[in-house]
Amino acid sequence: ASGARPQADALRIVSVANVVAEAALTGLRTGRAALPGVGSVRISRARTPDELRAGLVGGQVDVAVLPSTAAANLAAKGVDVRVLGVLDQALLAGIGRTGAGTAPWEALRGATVDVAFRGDVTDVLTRLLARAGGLRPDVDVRFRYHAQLPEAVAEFAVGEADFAVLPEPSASLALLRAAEAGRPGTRFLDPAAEWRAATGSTSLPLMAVAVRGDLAARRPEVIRALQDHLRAATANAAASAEAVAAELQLPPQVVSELLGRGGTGFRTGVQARADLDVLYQRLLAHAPETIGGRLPGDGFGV
Amino acid sequence: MSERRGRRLRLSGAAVVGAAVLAGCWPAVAWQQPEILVPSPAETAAALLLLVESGELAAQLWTTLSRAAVGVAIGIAAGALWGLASASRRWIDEAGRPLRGLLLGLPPVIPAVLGTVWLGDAGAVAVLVVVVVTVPTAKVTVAEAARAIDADLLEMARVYRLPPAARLRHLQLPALVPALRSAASLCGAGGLRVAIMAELLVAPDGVGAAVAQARGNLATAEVFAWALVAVAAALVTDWLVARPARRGAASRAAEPVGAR
Amino acid sequence: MSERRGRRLRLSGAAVVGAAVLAGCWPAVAWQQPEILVPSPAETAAALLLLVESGELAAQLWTTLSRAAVGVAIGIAAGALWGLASASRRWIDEAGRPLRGLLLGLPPVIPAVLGTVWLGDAGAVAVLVVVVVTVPTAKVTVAEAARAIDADLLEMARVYRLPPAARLRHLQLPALVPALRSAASLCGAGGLRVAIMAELLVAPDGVGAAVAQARGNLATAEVFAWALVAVAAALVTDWLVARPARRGAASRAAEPVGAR
Amino acid sequence: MPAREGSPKQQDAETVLSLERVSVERGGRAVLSEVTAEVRGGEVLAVFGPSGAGKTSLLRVVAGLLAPSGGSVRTPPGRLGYAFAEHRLLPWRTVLQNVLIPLGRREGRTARERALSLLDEFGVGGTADRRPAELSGGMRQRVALVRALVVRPALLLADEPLSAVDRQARRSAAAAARRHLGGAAALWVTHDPEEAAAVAERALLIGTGGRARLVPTSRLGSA
Amino acid sequence: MPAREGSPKQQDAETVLSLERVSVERGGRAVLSEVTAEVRGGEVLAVFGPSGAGKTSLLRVVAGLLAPSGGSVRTPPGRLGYAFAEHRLLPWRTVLQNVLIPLGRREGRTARERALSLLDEFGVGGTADRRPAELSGGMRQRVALVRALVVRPALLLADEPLSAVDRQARRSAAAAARRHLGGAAALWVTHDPEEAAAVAERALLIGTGGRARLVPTSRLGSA
Ligand SMILES: Nc1ncnc2c1ncn2[C@@H]1O[C@H](COP(=O)(O)OP(=O)(O)OP(=O)(O)O)[C@@H](O)[C@H]1O
Ligand SMILES: Nc1ncnc2c1ncn2[C@@H]1O[C@H](COP(=O)(O)OP(=O)(O)OP(=O)(O)O)[C@@H](O)[C@H]1O
Ligand SMILES: [Mg+2]
Ligand SMILES: [Mg+2]
Repeated sequence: ASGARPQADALRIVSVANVVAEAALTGLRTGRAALPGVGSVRISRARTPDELRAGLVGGQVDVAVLPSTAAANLAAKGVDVRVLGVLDQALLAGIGRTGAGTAPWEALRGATVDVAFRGDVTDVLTRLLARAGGLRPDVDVRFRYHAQLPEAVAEFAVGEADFAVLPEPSASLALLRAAEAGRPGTRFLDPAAEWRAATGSTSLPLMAVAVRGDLAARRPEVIRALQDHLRAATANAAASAEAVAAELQLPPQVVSELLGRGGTGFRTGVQARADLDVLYQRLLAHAPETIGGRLPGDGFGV
Repeated sequence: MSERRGRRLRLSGAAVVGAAVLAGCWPAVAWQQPEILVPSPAETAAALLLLVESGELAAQLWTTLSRAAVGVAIGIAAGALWGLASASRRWIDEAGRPLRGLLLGLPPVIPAVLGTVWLGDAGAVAVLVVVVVTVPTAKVTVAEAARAIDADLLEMARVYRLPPAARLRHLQLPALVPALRSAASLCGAGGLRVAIMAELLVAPDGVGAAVAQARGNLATAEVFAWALVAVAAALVTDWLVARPARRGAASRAAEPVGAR
Repeated sequence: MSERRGRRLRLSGAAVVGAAVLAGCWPAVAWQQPEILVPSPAETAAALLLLVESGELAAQLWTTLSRAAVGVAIGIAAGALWGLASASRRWIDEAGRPLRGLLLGLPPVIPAVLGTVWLGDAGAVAVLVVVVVTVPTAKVTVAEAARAIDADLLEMARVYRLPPAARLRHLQLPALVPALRSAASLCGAGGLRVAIMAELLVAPDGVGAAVAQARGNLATAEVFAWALVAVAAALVTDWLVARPARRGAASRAAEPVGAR
Repeated sequence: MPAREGSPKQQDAETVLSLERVSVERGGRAVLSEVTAEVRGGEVLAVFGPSGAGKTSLLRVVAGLLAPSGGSVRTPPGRLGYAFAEHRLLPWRTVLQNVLIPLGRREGRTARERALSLLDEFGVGGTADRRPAELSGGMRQRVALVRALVVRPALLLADEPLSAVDRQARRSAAAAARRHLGGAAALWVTHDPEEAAAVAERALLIGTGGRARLVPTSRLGSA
Repeated sequence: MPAREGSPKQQDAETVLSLERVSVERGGRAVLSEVTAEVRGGEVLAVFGPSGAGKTSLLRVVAGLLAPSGGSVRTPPGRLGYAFAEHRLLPWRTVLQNVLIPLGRREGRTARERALSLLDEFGVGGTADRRPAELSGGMRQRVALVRALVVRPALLLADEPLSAVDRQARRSAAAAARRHLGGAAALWVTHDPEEAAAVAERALLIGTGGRARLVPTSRLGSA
């Protein structure tokens, strides 16, 4: 249903709110950076991957920054999307009111951990990692769910919850607000590190950059240019902290802390395919619906 | 007798035609769209079957229905009483105006946030949100209708000094039947929708939470299946509310009116 | 004259007292809670001031208000016509039943999703959701009231062969004033809330999007500020709807009724 | 037994309203049984009989508001004017509006003067801009009668149109109605023999059994 | 000028209803002007006068539904029975329920028989289980009158209670009402001199100017 597109050289990018993604796109948004072969770039933001799919299917969106599970899910549902890269970053954090010990899982034995949604990727991964860490979910460690992320953050910040596994920047926000409220907490668990240890893969690739398949096939030079831009921009993400904080209306200290911590980077779809497959295979075994019940086929990463 | 039956059959026929037209639109749209946007009836049916078989449907629906029922019952009772009081005393009406504006204007996020603080339990918060949405509907509908009650009959009740209970039973309630029916119809069927929305916002379980999860997983067919369930529940509620109403209407129109 | 004025003053007094009681509850709750859960009036006022100064308030409110207004206008017009048709022809009523169940039962996520597919524009989707929510309220309220229109007067209109337009203008519309007023009151103020909710679900701008953003940032004071704005808008709508109503009531009750 | 013509004058105008063996049931009970009557253009037929005999029912059948259980009714083409027993004025419209509403748009303009003068003639001249609720019962009745006349009906049905009016006003209103009837046929229900005699020469006398016979109105006073 | 007592019989019962220089305005227009009258227990005072003179307004003032613009009204303690001109029966209740609703719960039980026999006496005996809409106009009127009587009122206000009833039924109903009045004082509005004479000896004759005077009902026929 894509039809004739009026502006063949306009690239339309939609991104879910994410600190690193925003940092990578800032140059394009402000017009300071340009992509060779592309006339203009239009960037907008979506609140959920759900909002993106009509655009991807209908051809109103060319490139989407979204959770890598959503990319696989779209592919599994027959939407022609490819992953042109993943944004590496510490996207998940376990925060708590204990000091960061050497045995994070032991600290959680008998405790209750707040997670935002039952059954979403954070929940599934936390359960997987807990099992890998020697805890039986729902027996040795309990989980408590909320319908919305902000509630989980608020509960931690005001001391209603002692442990939480949250995506960034919510985890950072929770720590900031908790400190303001006089109940400081720390990051005591790094799910990405736990993931690497448990699976042997090089990263936990949770955030992907997807592109419509026909665009990837017809204009590889645009894909290359975009990949180059993203690589350069993520390598230097900390520089755009201020702009990102303004754009996402986040406290500046949270953004500069997140971007300044390092570990951010960009790999192409081809480079990250192995890591993606490890993630997808685990999810397929434990929560197939998160990736649409099927592994993406060959050529998914470009 | 048999003529009346024929009429009834023809009327249910109209309902079936209406349903068929709606149902026909769906595949027509689904035809041109990929499943991920608009799943076909078959795909939706498959998703529905899965929900039924896993027991998910019954469990979540029960949770949501009971929340909706409790919320709607409280909301209609409170709203109807408030509406009656408002119609009978201007100062009550005026004093209640800010509260009514609050209830009508408040984005449900706020009672959700406050409810979490006060009630703790997410289920109770969902009920609270349903109450908050139901009360003004019931109040406004009943108050406007109560204001329209035949002034002559009210005067008669005053002259004969009917005690408030008798006035309520013999005059106000019968006169308010249409308003109460529309309040019940709106709140009954709508209550479920509001409960789902409230769960979507605040609760970790119930149909709303299931919809949120299916949405997050881009499982459009499952979202549609839940929507079908919600619509079916609304139709059943509507039917239950409308049944006694129709009986009343039938007895009123007992006398045949011929063409000239 | 001056007596009537005194009465009016006393009545607005009641409204002020009602508002004061509500306003009093707030600091009482805020007192015991951290700002992040329940901000104090002062914190909320500060957030509100910021929104006003940045121009954010005016911009987003305008966006949302226009969406709500368009949706409510379309919804009330369509719903009222449907309600009148339903009340006059049983088969229309029956044929519309499935659609009504659909509209009443459908979780707004579905029209939001479908709307994105069909309309593309998120603003149009918000309007669509408002229409979907408004139509059944208007329809049910008007249909029940139309069914309650004095049968004697309808018969009179039939005997004198009033053309449909005259019947509508002189008989049905005046008789439906209370119902239309309650529909307008419910949909007018409620429409804003629904628009906000729809934006919260799908739109990148408007009050709903701003609330979602503030909520994501745990800027609870800002969320409360937006809620205050929404409630204020609802009160203004309510006041606008209620004003002509009150004037009508005043003229009807022009004759003094003494105590015995 | 069907009723028979009782009046000697029937030369000029032709019969425009005819009831033939009309029977009516209400709520499963027989009310009227084989009522037969004919009314010529310009003639008023009084309808007389005890309360609950079926006078209103007969008018409803003639107006097409009630299906007879037997027999046939022929009515003249043209407008119908019906002065209901309970007036049925629109409470939210003024007296003048109420009277003019049954008229079409164009007619309405030219009819305004006529309506005002009719109201005057019926003794409710000053009330044109008031609402029905601001009138007394007898005034409302006369307004309803004016509404029925102002449409220049081909057939006038008047159901106790002057029952709440004092004797003097009743006399003058009855005479005025008679004057303004033109070529219309009319059925005029009343409990007052004097009123019947003022508007009609013949009366359809309905008995409690639902049978009717035609009598001269001059003989009603002895009932 | 206030009206004066015109009747010779005033020995046994004492005055329970008194109007003193009562004036009434409606819609800014003066309707009644300084009406004075006294009614003893067990006595009916007919109220007579042209349509629009202010008869209904007077009853409303006595019932406390309308504030007089001047003067004072004294009414007997106890119940009020009001037969409104437009009957005001509850459309969704049966005739018997309508008649019993003004009575309290306990009274209601013992009053059932009385209500049924009163309905009978007023010629609407078979209608106890019907709704008001299933009655003829005259039948509804009589039910409304029964409702006003069944409460054993200390004061009965009847506003043209038999205007839609045929002459014969009117005579018998008026007599029945008279019998069941007991010690109550009554104001009885009518346009029918015969009816006035049947229920009352004195009449309050209201003129168009809003002034009233007391006359014997026997002299009303000549009006
Ligand atoms: N809607 C109805 N359903 C059932 N029965 C009815 C209905 N309307 C009237 N009746 C009955 O039909 C009979 C005739 O009623 P109708 O109103 O024609 O009498 P009427 O001659 O006009 O009396 P009145 O002089 O009191 O107005 C009465 O016995 C009444 O009870
Ligand atoms: N609600 C009202 N507002 C203003 N004027 C009114 C109102 N009700 C009655 N009037 C006027 O008051 C006068 C007296 O009315 P009332 O009803 O007392 O007359 P009545 O003697 O009962 O006449 P009828 O014999 O026709 O019933 C009339 O001129 C009428 O127009
Ligand atoms: Mg009748
Ligand atoms: Mg009167």
